[in-house]
Amino acid sequence: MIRELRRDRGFVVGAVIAAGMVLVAVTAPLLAGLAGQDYTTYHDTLLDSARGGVPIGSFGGISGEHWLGVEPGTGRDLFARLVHGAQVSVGVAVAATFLEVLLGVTVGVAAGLGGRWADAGLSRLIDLVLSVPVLVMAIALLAIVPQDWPRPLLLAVVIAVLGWGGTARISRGETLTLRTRDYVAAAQVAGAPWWRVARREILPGLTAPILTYAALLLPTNMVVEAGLSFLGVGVRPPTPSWGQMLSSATTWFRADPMYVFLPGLLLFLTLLSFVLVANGLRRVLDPRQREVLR
Amino acid sequence: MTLLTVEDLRISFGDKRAVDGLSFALAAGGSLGIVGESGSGKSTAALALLGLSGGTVSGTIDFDGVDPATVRGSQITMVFQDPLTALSPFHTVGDQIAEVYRLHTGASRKAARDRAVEVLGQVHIADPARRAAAYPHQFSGGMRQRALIAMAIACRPRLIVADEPTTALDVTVQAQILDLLDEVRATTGAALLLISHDLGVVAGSTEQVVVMRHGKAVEQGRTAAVLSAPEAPYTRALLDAVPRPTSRLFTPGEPLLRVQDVRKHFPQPRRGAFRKPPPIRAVDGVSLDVHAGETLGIVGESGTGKTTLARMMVGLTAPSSGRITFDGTDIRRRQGRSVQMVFQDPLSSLNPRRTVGESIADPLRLAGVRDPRARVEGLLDRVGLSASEYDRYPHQLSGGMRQRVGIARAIAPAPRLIVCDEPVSSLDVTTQAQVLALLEELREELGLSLVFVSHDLAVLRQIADRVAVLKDGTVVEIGPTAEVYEQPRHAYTKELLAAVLAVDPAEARRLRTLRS
Amino acid sequence: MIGYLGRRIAGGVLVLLTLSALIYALFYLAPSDPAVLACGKGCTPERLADVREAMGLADPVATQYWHYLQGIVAGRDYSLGPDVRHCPAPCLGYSFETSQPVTALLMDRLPVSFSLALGAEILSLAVGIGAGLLSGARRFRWLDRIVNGLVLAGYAVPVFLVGLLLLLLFCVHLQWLPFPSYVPFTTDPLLWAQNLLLPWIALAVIQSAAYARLTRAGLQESLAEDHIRTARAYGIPERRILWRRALRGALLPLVTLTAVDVAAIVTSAVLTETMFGLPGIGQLLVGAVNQIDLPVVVGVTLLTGLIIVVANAAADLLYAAVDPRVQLR
Amino acid sequence: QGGGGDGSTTTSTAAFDPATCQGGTLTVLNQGGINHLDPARLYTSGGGNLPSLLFRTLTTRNRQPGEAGAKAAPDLATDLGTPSDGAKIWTYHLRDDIFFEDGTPITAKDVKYGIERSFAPELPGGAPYLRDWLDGAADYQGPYKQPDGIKSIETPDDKTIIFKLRKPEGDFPFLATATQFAPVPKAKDSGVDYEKHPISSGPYQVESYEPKKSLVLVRNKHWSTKIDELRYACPDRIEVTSGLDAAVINQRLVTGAGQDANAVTTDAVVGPEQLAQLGTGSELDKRVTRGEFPSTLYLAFNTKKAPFDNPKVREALSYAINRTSVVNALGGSAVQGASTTFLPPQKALGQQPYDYFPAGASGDPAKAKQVLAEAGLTDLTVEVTHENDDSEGIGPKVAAAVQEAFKQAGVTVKLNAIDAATYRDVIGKPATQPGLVLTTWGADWPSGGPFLIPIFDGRQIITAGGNFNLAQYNDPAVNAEIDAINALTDPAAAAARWGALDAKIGKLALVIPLTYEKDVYLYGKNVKNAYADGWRGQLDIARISVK
Ligand SMILES: Nc1ncnc2c1ncn2[C@@H]1O[C@H](COP(=O)(O)OP(=O)(O)OP(=O)(O)O)[C@@H](O)[C@H]1O
Ligand SMILES: Nc1ncnc2c1ncn2[C@@H]1O[C@H](COP(=O)(O)OP(=O)(O)OP(=O)(O)O)[C@@H](O)[C@H]1O
Ligand SMILES: [Mg+2]
Ligand SMILES: [Mg+2]
Ligand code: NI
Repeated sequence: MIRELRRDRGFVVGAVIAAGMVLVAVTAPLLAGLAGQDYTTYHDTLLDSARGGVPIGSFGGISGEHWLGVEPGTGRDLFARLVHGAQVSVGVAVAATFLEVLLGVTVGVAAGLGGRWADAGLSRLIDLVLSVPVLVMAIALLAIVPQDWPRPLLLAVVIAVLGWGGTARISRGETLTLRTRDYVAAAQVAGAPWWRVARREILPGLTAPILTYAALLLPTNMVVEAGLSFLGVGVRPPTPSWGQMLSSATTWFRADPMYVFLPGLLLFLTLLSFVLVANGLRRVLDPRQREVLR
Repeated sequence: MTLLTVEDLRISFGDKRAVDGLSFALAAGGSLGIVGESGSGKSTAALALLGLSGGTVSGTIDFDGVDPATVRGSQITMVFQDPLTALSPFHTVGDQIAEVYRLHTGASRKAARDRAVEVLGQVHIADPARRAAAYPHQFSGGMRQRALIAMAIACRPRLIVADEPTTALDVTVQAQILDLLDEVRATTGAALLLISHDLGVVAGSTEQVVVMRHGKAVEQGRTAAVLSAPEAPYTRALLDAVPRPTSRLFTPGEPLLRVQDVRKHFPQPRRGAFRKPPPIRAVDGVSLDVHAGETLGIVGESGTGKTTLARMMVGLTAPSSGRITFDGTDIRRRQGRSVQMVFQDPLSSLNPRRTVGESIADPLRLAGVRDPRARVEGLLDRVGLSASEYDRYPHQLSGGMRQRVGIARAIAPAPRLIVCDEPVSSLDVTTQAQVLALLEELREELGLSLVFVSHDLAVLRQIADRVAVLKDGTVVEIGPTAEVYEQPRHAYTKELLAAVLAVDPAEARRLRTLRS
Repeated sequence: MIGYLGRRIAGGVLVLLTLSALIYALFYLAPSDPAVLACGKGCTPERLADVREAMGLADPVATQYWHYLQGIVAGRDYSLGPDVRHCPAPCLGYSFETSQPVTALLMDRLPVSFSLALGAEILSLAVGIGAGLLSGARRFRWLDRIVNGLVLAGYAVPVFLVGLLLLLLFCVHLQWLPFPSYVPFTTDPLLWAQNLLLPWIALAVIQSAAYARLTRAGLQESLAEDHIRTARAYGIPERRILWRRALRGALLPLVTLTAVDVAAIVTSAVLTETMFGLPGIGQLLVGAVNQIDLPVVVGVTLLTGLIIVVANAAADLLYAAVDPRVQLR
Repeated sequence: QGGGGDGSTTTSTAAFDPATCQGGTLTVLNQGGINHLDPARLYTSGGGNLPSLLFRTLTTRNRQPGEAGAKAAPDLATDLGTPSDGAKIWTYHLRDDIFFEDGTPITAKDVKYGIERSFAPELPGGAPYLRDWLDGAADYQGPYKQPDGIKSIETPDDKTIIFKLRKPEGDFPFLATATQFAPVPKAKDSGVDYEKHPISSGPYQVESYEPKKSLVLVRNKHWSTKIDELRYACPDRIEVTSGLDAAVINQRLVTGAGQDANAVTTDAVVGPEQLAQLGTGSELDKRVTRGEFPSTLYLAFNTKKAPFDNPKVREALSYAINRTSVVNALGGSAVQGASTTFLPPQKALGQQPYDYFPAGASGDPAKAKQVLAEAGLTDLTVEVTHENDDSEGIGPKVAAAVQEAFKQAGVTVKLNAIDAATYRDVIGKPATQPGLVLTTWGADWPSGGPFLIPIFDGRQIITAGGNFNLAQYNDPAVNAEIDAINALTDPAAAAARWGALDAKIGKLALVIPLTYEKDVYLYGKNVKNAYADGWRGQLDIARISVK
């Protein structure tokens, strides 16, 4: 399987970029420190106040000190903000995906293995979650939550709580098919208790479909986070996130194209890399897809 | 006059050679059977006749002077194996037949529709005018296969190629379809090329036979001659593997497993707002005993509740009513592991993500064995596998090997009864024979009792001491094997027995006349 | 069929009831004072007291919810001081911020969101199916690559990024199109389309790629099916097989997806509408959230839930309509 | 600069002839919508831009560029009013030739009824002054609950209206420009629904109105330039679209395609995108109005709360503040000016420049540290309270800039974001008021009074809520001076004394003034006679033409 993945050029490129992003996210303060900058210090002298506060100099004020220039309006170091933004964007997406998978698989397997009533109840719950308009609900929820709650964690939880339906449905469906497999019956005949059946017979069978699904869920969650931050209900300043940077960048389109370009490109690249990874995984893990996708 | 001549046909897919120098001829109005194990290249060869094989083809195919691919659908037609998927689900049966007819004859819409109804009648579909407007999913499997045959004869072809036309069908339906093909050949004068892995199928329906193996014809000639006096060792092996009745002396012991008026009803989903349909009575009042040391055969057609009953016997499914006791205690509450099961599909009965050794070790671990590896290797050895298979995954094994693993897992916790649900149905005749022999051996050696579920009367006759005939969830007849086979009392049992395909062509003919 | 519909509707109503109860509980039990939220910005103490009374906040939450449900079925009166505001039958609350029933506000915005969704969907389907067919029939290899690339990119670009780029390109640089501002279809169909073109494209860029892939995969899958082999064996011409048989099977999954997608566009139009300044329900929501107009927030959430439930049911019905095998039970 | 925006960038007013300017459709592109079109609920300065097209008031702003525009002018009334009893009684006479859109003549009773409506709790939102100023109006609940009306407004005949005040108010002619002074015919009043079609007394009437979304105005046949000298009402039709993004509005104005050539905005100040293109002499530079709306953005201390009860702390923070970063956070020096005085730099307000705690352009953290050290304070942590969104300019952006500046002086800042909906409630109630808040104060009319009184008059500390004297500063001497200036009816004389008062209070560091507002608005290619008036710093729709 690893060998097959290594042959998928898209996957390799995606995996390298994705791994790089995760690394950047984890080591953000270190990286910013390396550049001798932090993401909060203002640099008024680098801005042209008369022109609305655009950075002085070409390419958004790129210099030896400020590797990627400074943020218009504040003069904060863009490199530091971008790497910290990675921390939020990637961190929230990863956390949300993890929570979703945890919740979804638990509920899905419970529904699939449980009795008629458990299944009926949990299935309705899954239907309910699936008919929640995620973005709408997330905006509404985030708007009424007190300001001082830790924002990134809250984002991850909200995204996960509203978004585990898909994982649960897939897990339930897979569990239902897996449980009709004779090897599950064989385990039961051998006297295995249900939790042993779930762990040893069902869960291994779930890894492939869930992994491929989760791999796509990750970029989706990242888009949701970016969207929420774009709309201003995401993380709170001065904490940076790419979505929020893009949102403020919309007013700097012409005046400071770099400010739009950098977070946009990073977001796009990261999303693309995760999608490529997901695609590669699916190609390898899902034989049916493998045929269709050639 | 020869209609079809195939000479030195070779077909390969990349490096893989599927057909390797096949030659045969078929006379107009004649019939030819091609038999061989799975993967021997039968379907590939048949498709090549229509120019549809998809591989690289060399050699000559002559259809009365023309390339058969140019007259496919009109002069050569084909009946496929799986009637469930061979018809388009989006169009009515009548439309599909009419479309083909119109295409090749240029008839008017009305004429084509009439012809469709006519041929549907010809294949004995009741009320063909109404049924023509139905979609395939509204037909039963047998009816779909009839519809496909109707489509095949609509254009009055000169050759009908039938690729395993009965494999997916019940024995009784299989017999009907084969009879129909025979009748069609007689009434329309079309030649028949019949492909099957089952010697019984070709024995009664063809005059000539080709035995294929690894893409080559190992033997061919008149069916009667080949089957009665095979020359090639492979043909002989095939014939030997066909289950033969054995008579075994047996003295029934104590009743071990008692099934007392057991029912299992599956509720059906509600239809309409208020009407709740009656439940499916999968098992509807079955009482029987399994005695120590005996092999009880359970036979019946698809959907008669065999699997449901078998699963209840091992406690996997709770009966709706009735009692199943093992050694006096309720099977669902039983603590030990004295009843085990062997499943039909050896692939789905092994967890693809765990090594076969692990799978076998599981019941031992549950029984409290700390380090079961040595015991598992012993078991592997016992079922005819090498100990090195321990670390392999199911997909790396052949079907027969997988079934041996399944058996090893079943005997691992030293059970007293093993319930086998169609353990050999998915296997080749030769493998089937080996597995049957293994089960028989183990039963002797370990003093087991066996419940053997099958739809194949021949298999049961070979292995079972007693046979229970199941129909619509009830036992219509139960008794010692020889008795049931030789003096069947129930009409259904008689019907079943009549549908059995004999490998001996003369016997096959006799049975056919019996049926009609 | 009728029975199915009945049960489906009952099921949908149940889901919506639960959803509404949940939303109601969430928002009205939130850590902030609902009266303050409902009263909105620039709220005076007197008005706050009025609102508190009008909302019946003195009652237990369950009673409040019950009144809310009654309002949906039978309409409801809100007394504001001496003034009684009537909120007619499907009453989803009353926006004290704008002095209008929430239902009226929603109905007002719905055409915009639906115009957006419908146009985007039609465009995506046309482009997606077209490209999918061409690449599925393996006519053009380059098209295959483009579709593949777009599918990946489609997953990877947020709609606001595409929107930004489109605005920049067509409205600022090339100036081919006006800055989108909604014109009702009934006023001027041409202007309606012209103004919505960019948002449609933005959404279609993302969605059509998915359709293309689905069409292509579906086509290849259905061309590999047994009944296609039967058709070939009977000498039915390839083109006829493609159009009459394979396509139908290939487009089946698209049918369900389309209904669900229309709902998805309507319900997650927040970003698109904000991006392009279209006064749809998404913008209504953002505005309501900024103004803390709670009744509207609850109303939008419920309406979008309703749209999803209806779309899912519609998808199932549609599926049954195109596939004779599916029996609605 | 200063002098209340001198309208230097007008397209030459001389060439413009109000007699021939009529015609065309004007498009107004706005961010914020008109939430309520009810004259009782509108909170306007000088009658507002759009409301003033529908509602004539007793007086209105003098629609002139520059300083002249910062004066009041008679509208429905024949003059600015006659004060008596030391400016406690104001008498107005209505013109003879004024009509509602349905042709009925406007009477003094209609004006009185309009004012009474604004007291009704179901119609909240208007300016609060009348309740305070009018004698015996404190508990009045509006004409629906108390149909007898307010005693202190008298209408002896159809053309005369007399206001009796609690105390002398020399600014009354300014207050009479508020939209609450628009006439409302009692017969047509439908309560909360009145705003669906308010009865016009101005040059236009409502054709259609959707709250927050759109407003279409067409000519009112019963109005003419003969009966209104101030409004030109050039366009035949005015279409207002709201809910647009500021960037989109400005981009559309720059591009000026199609109908957008006839467009203006009344609330989308230019952003950096346009500022970058606004080089002197550029084409775009000819299409902007530059003005100043008197308004101050400041940090307010609660002197009743530690550590801000210590003047040294307030002074230290005043030294530490970095006004450049605040200016930049709000859009740069083109749209904001650094301010060290509480009064913004308009002549009409009487501002006298002072800078008692010089922080320079970007703060003097060293001096701040020194002051703190002298006071024996190290490791100071303060909380800065701000709104949770940036639309009012007192949101996270500015708060972050303040945080950063204080950090330089060794002061740790915790940010406390409060929901915009409840912000004023929280900070306006002394019981819940945080120690240091970010807030703004704007002029309801161009005079020092409304700027200083609510903020520094000790008798205005309202414990129940709605308090603006956030310092909770109560000095009898200051209160007395306020009373004295209030009695002056000559604006110029008053201005000088307001300026002096501001300069005096400034020494106490009760607030840290941050910036004053500058307004730069773009307008469409075809728009003529656009200039900023000295009252609100933006163009007057009643005077522009698109012909
Ligand atoms: N399209 C194909 N591509 C590659 N290999 C193929 C293809 N079709 C058939 N084969 C291979 O050719 C060999 C012969 O296959 P074929 O289907 O003719 O066997 P068969 O005798 O009909 O078997 P069965 O009894 O299982 O139907 C097999 O090994 C099969 O894997
Ligand atoms: N879990 C279930 N729910 C509903 N109906 C079921 C279920 N399991 C079996 N049935 C129905 O019960 C009947 C008997 O099924 P069963 O599988 O026992 O038959 P079988 O004799 O084993 O058939 P086959 O030979 O095809 O394996 C069938 O009609 C089947 O559709
Ligand atoms: Mg085959
Ligand atoms: Mg079975
Ligand atoms: Ni309001």
